[in-house]
Amino acid sequence: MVKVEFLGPIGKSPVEVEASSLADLAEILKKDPEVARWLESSAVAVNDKVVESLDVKLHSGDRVSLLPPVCGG
Amino acid sequence: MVKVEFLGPIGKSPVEVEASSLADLAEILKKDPEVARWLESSAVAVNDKVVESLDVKLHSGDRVSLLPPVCGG
Amino acid sequence: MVLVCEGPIDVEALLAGWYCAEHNRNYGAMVTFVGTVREEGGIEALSFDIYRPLLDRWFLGWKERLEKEGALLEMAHSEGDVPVHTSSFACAIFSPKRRVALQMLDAFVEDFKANAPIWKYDVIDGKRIYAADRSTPMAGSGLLAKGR
Amino acid sequence: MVLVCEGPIDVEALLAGWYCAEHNRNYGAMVTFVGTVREEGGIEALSFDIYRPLLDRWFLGWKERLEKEGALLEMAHSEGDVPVHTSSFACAIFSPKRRVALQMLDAFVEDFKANAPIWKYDVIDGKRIYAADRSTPMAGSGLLAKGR
Repeated sequence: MVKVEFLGPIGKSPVEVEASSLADLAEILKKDPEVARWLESSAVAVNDKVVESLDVKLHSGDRVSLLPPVCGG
Repeated sequence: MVKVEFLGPIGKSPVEVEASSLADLAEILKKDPEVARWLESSAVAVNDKVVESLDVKLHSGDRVSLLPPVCGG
Repeated sequence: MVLVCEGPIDVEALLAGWYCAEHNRNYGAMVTFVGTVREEGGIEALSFDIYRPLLDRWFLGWKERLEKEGALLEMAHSEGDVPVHTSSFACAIFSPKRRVALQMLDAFVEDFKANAPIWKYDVIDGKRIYAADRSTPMAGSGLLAKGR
Repeated sequence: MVLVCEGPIDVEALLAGWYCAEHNRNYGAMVTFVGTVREEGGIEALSFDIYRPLLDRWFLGWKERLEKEGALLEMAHSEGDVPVHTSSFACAIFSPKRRVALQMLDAFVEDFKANAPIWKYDVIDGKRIYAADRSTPMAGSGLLAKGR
Protein backbone atom coordinates (compact mmCIF):
# COMPACT_ATOMS: atom_id res chain seq x y z
CA MET A 1 0.00 0.00 0.00
CA VAL A 2 1.12 3.54 -0.82
CA LYS A 3 0.15 6.45 1.41
CA VAL A 4 -1.04 9.58 -0.42
CA GLU A 5 -1.21 12.90 1.41
CA PHE A 6 -2.88 16.09 0.23
CA LEU A 7 -1.09 19.19 1.43
CA GLY A 8 -2.19 22.74 2.16
CA PRO A 9 -5.53 23.86 0.80
CA ILE A 10 -6.54 20.51 -0.73
CA GLY A 11 -7.79 19.75 2.77
CA LYS A 12 -8.31 16.01 2.40
CA SER A 13 -7.15 13.34 4.82
CA PRO A 14 -4.43 10.93 3.66
CA VAL A 15 -5.49 7.77 1.86
CA GLU A 16 -3.83 4.40 1.28
CA VAL A 17 -4.00 2.93 -2.22
CA GLU A 18 -2.54 0.08 -4.26
CA ALA A 19 -0.32 1.57 -7.01
CA SER A 20 2.96 0.35 -8.48
CA SER A 21 3.85 3.56 -10.30
CA LEU A 22 2.87 7.23 -10.43
CA ALA A 23 1.06 6.48 -13.68
CA ASP A 24 -1.15 3.99 -11.76
CA LEU A 25 -1.71 6.55 -9.03
CA ALA A 26 -2.65 9.24 -11.56
CA GLU A 27 -5.47 7.00 -12.89
CA ILE A 28 -6.78 6.40 -9.37
CA LEU A 29 -6.72 10.07 -8.33
CA LYS A 30 -8.39 11.28 -11.54
CA LYS A 31 -11.51 9.34 -10.45
CA ASP A 32 -11.83 11.35 -7.20
CA PRO A 33 -13.48 14.68 -8.13
CA GLU A 34 -12.33 16.26 -4.86
CA VAL A 35 -8.71 15.59 -5.89
CA ALA A 36 -8.93 15.65 -9.69
CA ARG A 37 -9.30 19.44 -9.88
CA TRP A 38 -5.97 19.91 -8.10
CA LEU A 39 -3.93 17.57 -10.31
CA GLU A 40 -3.15 20.10 -13.06
CA SER A 41 -1.71 22.64 -10.63
CA SER A 42 -0.01 20.34 -8.13
CA ALA A 43 3.55 19.07 -7.96
CA VAL A 44 4.26 15.59 -6.63
CA ALA A 45 6.79 14.38 -4.08
CA VAL A 46 7.66 10.77 -3.35
CA ASN A 47 9.12 10.33 0.12
CA ASP A 48 9.63 14.10 0.32
CA LYS A 49 11.49 14.41 -2.97
CA VAL A 50 9.83 16.24 -5.88
CA VAL A 51 9.57 13.98 -8.94
CA GLU A 52 9.00 14.89 -12.58
CA SER A 53 8.25 11.58 -14.33
CA LEU A 54 5.20 9.30 -14.28
CA ASP A 55 7.54 6.32 -14.69
CA VAL A 56 8.62 6.52 -11.04
CA LYS A 57 7.95 3.12 -9.45
CA LEU A 58 6.14 2.98 -6.13
CA HIS A 59 6.77 0.43 -3.40
CA SER A 60 4.73 -0.54 -0.38
CA GLY A 61 5.29 2.02 2.37
CA ASP A 62 6.12 4.86 -0.03
CA ARG A 63 4.59 8.22 0.75
CA VAL A 64 3.32 10.42 -2.09
CA SER A 65 2.54 14.10 -1.44
CA LEU A 66 0.41 16.35 -3.61
CA LEU A 67 1.69 19.94 -3.47
CA PRO A 68 -0.80 22.56 -4.70
CA PRO A 69 0.29 26.11 -5.75
CA VAL A 70 2.46 27.78 -3.12
CA CYS A 71 2.89 31.28 -1.79
CA GLY A 72 5.31 31.84 1.05
CA GLY A 73 6.31 35.12 2.60
CA MET B 1 38.53 84.90 -4.30
CA VAL B 2 37.48 81.28 -4.69
CA LYS B 3 38.11 78.75 -1.93
CA VAL B 4 39.48 75.39 -3.06
CA GLU B 5 39.36 72.43 -0.70
CA PHE B 6 41.13 69.10 -1.16
CA LEU B 7 39.16 66.22 0.29
CA GLY B 8 40.10 62.83 1.70
CA PRO B 9 43.59 61.54 0.96
CA ILE B 10 44.82 64.60 -0.92
CA GLY B 11 45.62 65.91 2.54
CA LYS B 12 46.24 69.55 1.64
CA SER B 13 44.80 72.56 3.45
CA PRO B 14 42.30 74.74 1.59
CA VAL B 15 43.63 77.57 -0.56
CA GLU B 16 42.10 80.81 -1.87
CA VAL B 17 42.74 81.70 -5.50
CA GLU B 18 41.57 84.17 -8.14
CA ALA B 19 39.74 82.27 -10.88
CA SER B 20 36.70 83.23 -12.95
CA SER B 21 36.00 79.76 -14.33
CA LEU B 22 36.91 76.12 -13.74
CA ALA B 23 39.15 76.35 -16.81
CA ASP B 24 41.12 79.12 -15.05
CA LEU B 25 41.30 77.04 -11.90
CA ALA B 26 42.53 73.98 -13.83
CA GLU B 27 45.53 76.00 -15.14
CA ILE B 28 46.37 77.14 -11.61
CA LEU B 29 46.13 73.71 -10.01
CA LYS B 30 48.17 72.00 -12.74
CA LYS B 31 51.15 74.08 -11.59
CA ASP B 32 51.02 72.65 -8.06
CA PRO B 33 52.73 69.22 -8.21
CA GLU B 34 51.14 68.16 -4.91
CA VAL B 35 47.71 68.65 -6.49
CA ALA B 36 48.40 67.99 -10.17
CA ARG B 37 48.77 64.22 -9.70
CA TRP B 38 45.21 64.02 -8.31
CA LEU B 39 43.50 65.96 -11.12
CA GLU B 40 43.06 63.03 -13.50
CA SER B 41 41.28 60.89 -10.89
CA SER B 42 39.31 63.56 -9.04
CA ALA B 43 35.78 64.81 -9.53
CA VAL B 44 34.94 68.45 -8.87
CA ALA B 45 32.12 70.02 -6.89
CA VAL B 46 31.23 73.72 -6.86
CA ASN B 47 29.32 74.71 -3.73
CA ASP B 48 28.73 70.99 -3.00
CA LYS B 49 27.32 70.16 -6.41
CA VAL B 50 29.33 67.91 -8.76
CA VAL B 51 29.99 69.65 -12.09
CA GLU B 52 31.02 68.18 -15.42
CA SER B 53 32.02 71.17 -17.55
CA LEU B 54 35.08 73.45 -17.49
CA ASP B 55 32.85 76.32 -18.66
CA VAL B 56 31.32 76.70 -15.20
CA LYS B 57 31.81 80.30 -14.09
CA LEU B 58 33.19 80.97 -10.63
CA HIS B 59 32.26 83.92 -8.44
CA SER B 60 33.90 85.37 -5.38
CA GLY B 61 32.96 83.28 -2.35
CA ASP B 62 32.40 80.09 -4.36
CA ARG B 63 33.78 76.90 -2.86
CA VAL B 64 35.36 74.29 -5.13
CA SER B 65 36.01 70.77 -3.80
CA LEU B 66 38.37 68.21 -5.30
CA LEU B 67 37.02 64.68 -4.75
CA PRO B 68 39.60 61.91 -5.21
CA PRO B 69 38.63 58.24 -5.84
CA VAL B 70 36.11 57.00 -3.28
CA CYS B 71 35.46 53.73 -1.48
CA GLY B 72 32.68 53.60 1.08
CA GLY B 73 31.46 50.59 3.00
CA MET C 1 17.08 23.87 8.97
CA VAL C 2 14.51 26.58 8.52
CA LEU C 3 13.50 28.21 11.80
CA VAL C 4 9.71 27.77 11.90
CA CYS C 5 7.87 30.12 14.27
CA GLU C 6 4.33 29.68 15.55
CA GLY C 7 2.83 33.06 14.63
CA PRO C 8 4.81 36.22 13.88
CA ILE C 9 8.60 36.34 13.78
CA ASP C 10 10.43 38.45 16.38
CA VAL C 11 12.38 40.25 13.66
CA GLU C 12 14.51 42.41 15.93
CA ALA C 13 15.74 39.47 17.98
CA LEU C 14 16.26 37.32 14.92
CA LEU C 15 18.31 39.85 12.92
CA ALA C 16 20.31 40.74 16.04
CA GLY C 17 20.98 37.06 16.70
CA TRP C 18 22.10 36.35 13.15
CA TYR C 19 24.35 39.41 13.10
CA CYS C 20 25.84 38.57 16.52
CA ALA C 21 26.58 35.00 15.55
CA GLU C 22 28.32 35.86 12.28
CA HIS C 23 29.81 39.39 12.32
CA ASN C 24 33.16 38.16 13.62
CA ARG C 25 33.52 35.33 11.09
CA ASN C 26 35.01 37.57 8.42
CA TYR C 27 32.01 37.89 6.13
CA GLY C 28 32.16 41.39 4.67
CA ALA C 29 28.50 41.66 3.69
CA MET C 30 25.22 40.77 5.35
CA VAL C 31 21.98 41.18 3.40
CA THR C 32 18.54 40.47 4.75
CA PHE C 33 14.97 40.30 3.50
CA VAL C 34 11.96 40.58 5.82
CA GLY C 35 8.37 40.06 4.64
CA THR C 36 5.65 41.83 6.63
CA VAL C 37 1.90 41.28 6.28
CA ARG C 38 0.26 44.23 4.52
CA GLU C 39 -3.16 45.49 5.51
CA GLU C 40 -5.17 45.09 2.31
CA GLY C 41 -8.33 43.41 1.08
CA GLY C 42 -9.90 43.59 4.54
CA ILE C 43 -7.69 40.87 6.01
CA GLU C 44 -6.90 40.72 9.71
CA ALA C 45 -4.02 38.28 9.23
CA LEU C 46 -2.38 35.90 6.83
CA SER C 47 -2.09 32.26 7.82
CA PHE C 48 0.43 29.70 6.59
CA ASP C 49 0.74 25.94 6.25
CA ILE C 50 4.24 24.58 5.84
CA TYR C 51 5.35 21.16 4.74
CA ARG C 52 8.50 21.03 6.82
CA PRO C 53 10.34 17.98 5.41
CA LEU C 54 10.27 19.37 1.88
CA LEU C 55 10.92 22.96 3.04
CA ASP C 56 14.07 21.79 4.80
CA ARG C 57 15.18 19.83 1.74
CA TRP C 58 14.60 22.83 -0.55
CA PHE C 59 16.41 25.11 1.92
CA LEU C 60 19.36 22.71 2.23
CA GLY C 61 19.78 22.83 -1.56
CA TRP C 62 20.09 26.62 -1.37
CA LYS C 63 22.37 26.47 1.65
CA GLU C 64 24.75 24.17 -0.25
CA ARG C 65 24.61 26.39 -3.34
CA LEU C 66 25.64 29.38 -1.22
CA GLU C 67 28.32 27.45 0.64
CA LYS C 68 30.03 26.87 -2.73
CA GLU C 69 30.30 30.68 -2.95
CA GLY C 70 31.67 30.89 0.59
CA ALA C 71 28.38 32.32 1.82
CA LEU C 72 26.00 31.44 4.64
CA LEU C 73 22.19 31.36 4.41
CA GLU C 74 19.69 31.65 7.29
CA MET C 75 15.90 31.63 7.12
CA ALA C 76 12.82 31.79 9.35
CA HIS C 77 9.12 31.47 8.43
CA SER C 78 5.86 31.58 10.34
CA GLU C 79 3.28 28.81 10.61
CA GLY C 80 -0.32 29.63 11.55
CA ASP C 81 -1.73 33.14 11.84
CA VAL C 82 0.37 36.28 11.34
CA PRO C 83 -1.56 39.54 11.98
CA VAL C 84 -1.23 42.54 9.67
CA HIS C 85 1.93 44.62 10.26
CA THR C 86 3.80 41.68 11.75
CA SER C 87 6.34 39.58 9.84
CA SER C 88 6.11 36.06 8.47
CA PHE C 89 9.41 35.62 6.62
CA ALA C 90 13.02 36.61 7.19
CA CYS C 91 16.26 35.50 5.62
CA ALA C 92 19.89 36.58 5.73
CA ILE C 93 22.94 35.93 3.59
CA PHE C 94 26.47 36.44 4.88
CA SER C 95 29.19 36.57 2.22
CA PRO C 96 32.78 37.69 1.85
CA LYS C 97 31.72 39.45 -1.38
CA ARG C 98 28.87 41.89 -1.77
CA ARG C 99 27.98 40.83 -5.35
CA VAL C 100 27.33 37.24 -4.23
CA ALA C 101 25.20 38.50 -1.33
CA LEU C 102 23.08 40.85 -3.45
CA GLN C 103 22.59 38.47 -6.39
CA MET C 104 21.83 35.45 -4.24
CA LEU C 105 19.35 37.35 -2.05
CA ASP C 106 17.34 38.23 -5.15
CA ALA C 107 17.54 34.69 -6.58
CA PHE C 108 16.74 33.03 -3.25
CA VAL C 109 13.71 35.21 -2.48
CA GLU C 110 12.27 34.69 -5.97
CA ASP C 111 12.75 30.92 -5.79
CA PHE C 112 11.26 30.96 -2.29
CA LYS C 113 8.11 32.59 -3.70
CA ALA C 114 7.89 30.04 -6.52
CA ASN C 115 8.97 26.78 -4.93
CA ALA C 116 9.02 26.74 -1.14
CA PRO C 117 6.25 24.36 0.05
CA ILE C 118 4.26 26.96 1.98
CA TRP C 119 0.56 27.74 1.53
CA LYS C 120 -0.96 31.12 2.25
CA TYR C 121 -4.47 31.95 3.45
CA ASP C 122 -6.20 35.27 4.03
CA VAL C 123 -7.88 35.49 7.42
CA ILE C 124 -11.12 37.47 7.17
CA ASP C 125 -13.72 37.43 9.98
CA GLY C 126 -11.75 34.60 11.56
CA LYS C 127 -12.05 32.43 8.42
CA ARG C 128 -9.08 31.04 6.49
CA ILE C 129 -9.37 31.53 2.71
CA TYR C 130 -6.72 30.00 0.43
CA ALA C 131 -4.85 32.75 -1.47
CA ALA C 132 -5.30 30.96 -4.80
CA ASP C 133 -4.87 34.10 -6.91
CA ARG C 134 -1.42 34.84 -5.44
CA SER C 135 -0.16 31.25 -5.47
CA THR C 136 2.18 29.68 -8.02
CA PRO C 137 2.28 26.05 -9.16
CA MET C 138 5.64 24.58 -8.15
CA ALA C 139 8.13 23.42 -10.77
CA GLY C 140 6.94 20.06 -12.12
CA SER C 141 3.25 20.67 -11.43
CA GLY C 142 0.63 18.79 -13.42
CA LEU C 143 2.48 15.48 -13.51
CA LEU C 144 -0.49 13.45 -12.28
CA ALA C 145 -2.86 15.18 -14.72
CA LYS C 146 -0.98 13.67 -17.65
CA GLY C 147 -2.37 10.68 -19.53
CA ARG C 148 -0.52 7.40 -19.72
CA MET D 1 20.12 62.64 6.05
CA VAL D 2 22.69 59.91 6.37
CA LEU D 3 23.24 58.83 9.98
CA VAL D 4 26.99 59.32 10.49
CA CYS D 5 28.49 57.37 13.42
CA GLU D 6 31.84 58.07 15.06
CA GLY D 7 33.41 54.60 14.89
CA PRO D 8 31.51 51.33 14.40
CA ILE D 9 27.76 51.16 13.84
CA ASP D 10 25.59 49.47 16.48
CA VAL D 11 23.98 47.24 13.86
CA GLU D 12 21.55 45.45 16.14
CA ALA D 13 20.10 48.67 17.54
CA LEU D 14 20.00 50.30 14.12
CA LEU D 15 18.20 47.47 12.31
CA ALA D 16 15.81 47.07 15.24
CA GLY D 17 15.11 50.80 15.23
CA TRP D 18 14.45 50.92 11.50
CA TYR D 19 12.19 47.87 11.65
CA CYS D 20 10.29 49.23 14.67
CA ALA D 21 9.70 52.58 13.05
CA GLU D 22 8.38 51.19 9.77
CA HIS D 23 6.86 47.72 10.17
CA ASN D 24 3.37 49.08 10.82
CA ARG D 25 3.38 51.48 7.85
CA ASN D 26 2.22 48.83 5.40
CA TYR D 27 5.49 48.20 3.60
CA GLY D 28 5.50 44.51 2.69
CA ALA D 29 9.24 44.13 2.25
CA MET D 30 12.31 45.29 4.15
CA VAL D 31 15.76 44.61 2.73
CA THR D 32 19.01 45.56 4.37
CA PHE D 33 22.71 45.57 3.58
CA VAL D 34 25.40 45.68 6.26
CA GLY D 35 29.11 46.05 5.50
CA THR D 36 31.53 44.64 8.08
CA VAL D 37 35.31 45.16 8.13
CA ARG D 38 37.11 41.98 7.07
CA GLU D 39 40.36 40.92 8.70
CA GLU D 40 42.77 40.82 5.75
CA GLY D 41 46.09 42.31 4.70
CA GLY D 42 47.19 42.69 8.32
CA ILE D 43 44.84 45.60 9.02
CA GLU D 44 43.58 46.32 12.52
CA ALA D 45 40.83 48.63 11.32
CA LEU D 46 39.52 50.59 8.36
CA SER D 47 39.16 54.33 8.71
CA PHE D 48 36.85 56.65 6.80
CA ASP D 49 36.63 60.29 5.82
CA ILE D 50 33.22 61.56 4.77
CA TYR D 51 32.30 64.75 2.99
CA ARG D 52 28.92 65.19 4.61
CA PRO D 53 27.32 67.96 2.51
CA LEU D 54 27.83 66.02 -0.71
CA LEU D 55 26.98 62.67 0.91
CA ASP D 56 23.63 64.05 2.04
CA ARG D 57 22.97 65.50 -1.41
CA TRP D 58 23.81 62.18 -3.09
CA PHE D 59 21.64 60.31 -0.54
CA LEU D 60 18.72 62.69 -1.00
CA GLY D 61 18.79 61.98 -4.75
CA TRP D 62 18.41 58.27 -4.01
CA LYS D 63 15.74 58.86 -1.37
CA GLU D 64 13.67 60.81 -3.90
CA ARG D 65 14.17 58.13 -6.55
CA LEU D 66 12.85 55.52 -4.12
CA GLU D 67 9.96 57.68 -2.95
CA LYS D 68 8.70 57.69 -6.55
CA GLU D 69 8.43 53.90 -6.22
CA GLY D 70 6.61 54.26 -2.90
CA ALA D 71 9.71 53.05 -1.05
CA LEU D 72 11.72 54.39 1.89
CA LEU D 73 15.53 54.46 2.14
CA GLU D 74 17.64 54.65 5.32
CA MET D 75 21.43 54.69 5.63
CA ALA D 76 24.19 54.91 8.24
CA HIS D 77 27.97 55.11 7.77
CA SER D 78 30.97 55.34 10.06
CA GLU D 79 33.52 58.14 10.21
CA GLY D 80 36.96 57.51 11.73
CA ASP D 81 38.27 54.10 12.75
CA VAL D 82 36.23 50.90 12.48
CA PRO D 83 38.01 47.81 13.88
CA VAL D 84 37.95 44.48 12.04
CA HIS D 85 34.73 42.49 12.52
CA THR D 86 32.72 45.60 13.29
CA SER D 87 30.46 47.37 10.78
CA SER D 88 30.90 50.63 8.90
CA PHE D 89 27.87 50.73 6.60
CA ALA D 90 24.21 49.82 6.86
CA CYS D 91 21.20 50.63 4.74
CA ALA D 92 17.58 49.54 4.55
CA ILE D 93 14.84 49.83 1.95
CA PHE D 94 11.16 49.47 2.86
CA SER D 95 8.81 48.91 -0.07
CA PRO D 96 5.28 47.72 -0.71
CA LYS D 97 6.72 45.47 -3.47
CA ARG D 98 9.58 43.04 -3.10
CA ARG D 99 10.91 43.52 -6.68
CA VAL D 100 11.46 47.23 -6.06
CA ALA D 101 13.20 46.49 -2.74
CA LEU D 102 15.54 43.85 -4.18
CA GLN D 103 16.43 45.74 -7.37
CA MET D 104 16.93 49.08 -5.64
CA LEU D 105 19.10 47.57 -2.89
CA ASP D 106 21.48 46.23 -5.53
CA ALA D 107 21.50 49.49 -7.51
CA PHE D 108 21.89 51.66 -4.41
CA VAL D 109 24.77 49.66 -2.92
CA GLU D 110 26.65 49.63 -6.24
CA ASP D 111 26.21 53.38 -6.72
CA PHE D 112 27.22 53.91 -3.09
CA LYS D 113 30.50 52.11 -3.82
CA ALA D 114 31.13 54.18 -6.96
CA ASN D 115 29.89 57.65 -6.06
CA ALA D 116 29.36 58.27 -2.33
CA PRO D 117 31.98 60.84 -1.19
CA ILE D 118 33.68 58.58 1.35
CA TRP D 119 37.39 57.76 1.50
CA LYS D 120 38.77 54.56 2.95
CA TYR D 121 42.09 53.96 4.71
CA ASP D 122 43.69 50.78 6.01
CA VAL D 123 44.91 51.13 9.58
CA ILE D 124 48.13 49.16 10.08
CA ASP D 125 50.35 49.66 13.15
CA GLY D 126 48.24 52.69 13.99
CA LYS D 127 48.96 54.33 10.61
CA ARG D 128 46.29 55.38 8.13
CA ILE D 129 47.05 54.30 4.54
CA TYR D 130 44.72 55.41 1.72
CA ALA D 131 43.07 52.38 0.05
CA ALA D 132 43.97 53.64 -3.44
CA ASP D 133 43.77 50.19 -5.07
CA ARG D 134 40.15 49.69 -3.93
CA SER D 135 38.95 53.21 -4.70
CA THR D 136 36.98 54.34 -7.74
CA PRO D 137 37.08 57.74 -9.44
CA MET D 138 33.65 59.33 -9.12
CA ALA D 139 31.51 60.04 -12.19
CA GLY D 140 32.93 63.15 -13.89
CA SER D 141 36.49 62.68 -12.64
CA GLY D 142 39.37 64.24 -14.57
CA LEU D 143 37.59 67.48 -15.41
CA LEU D 144 40.41 69.70 -14.14
CA ALA D 145 43.06 67.61 -15.95
CA LYS D 146 41.57 68.63 -19.31
CA GLY D 147 43.22 71.29 -21.44
CA ARG D 148 41.48 74.48 -22.37
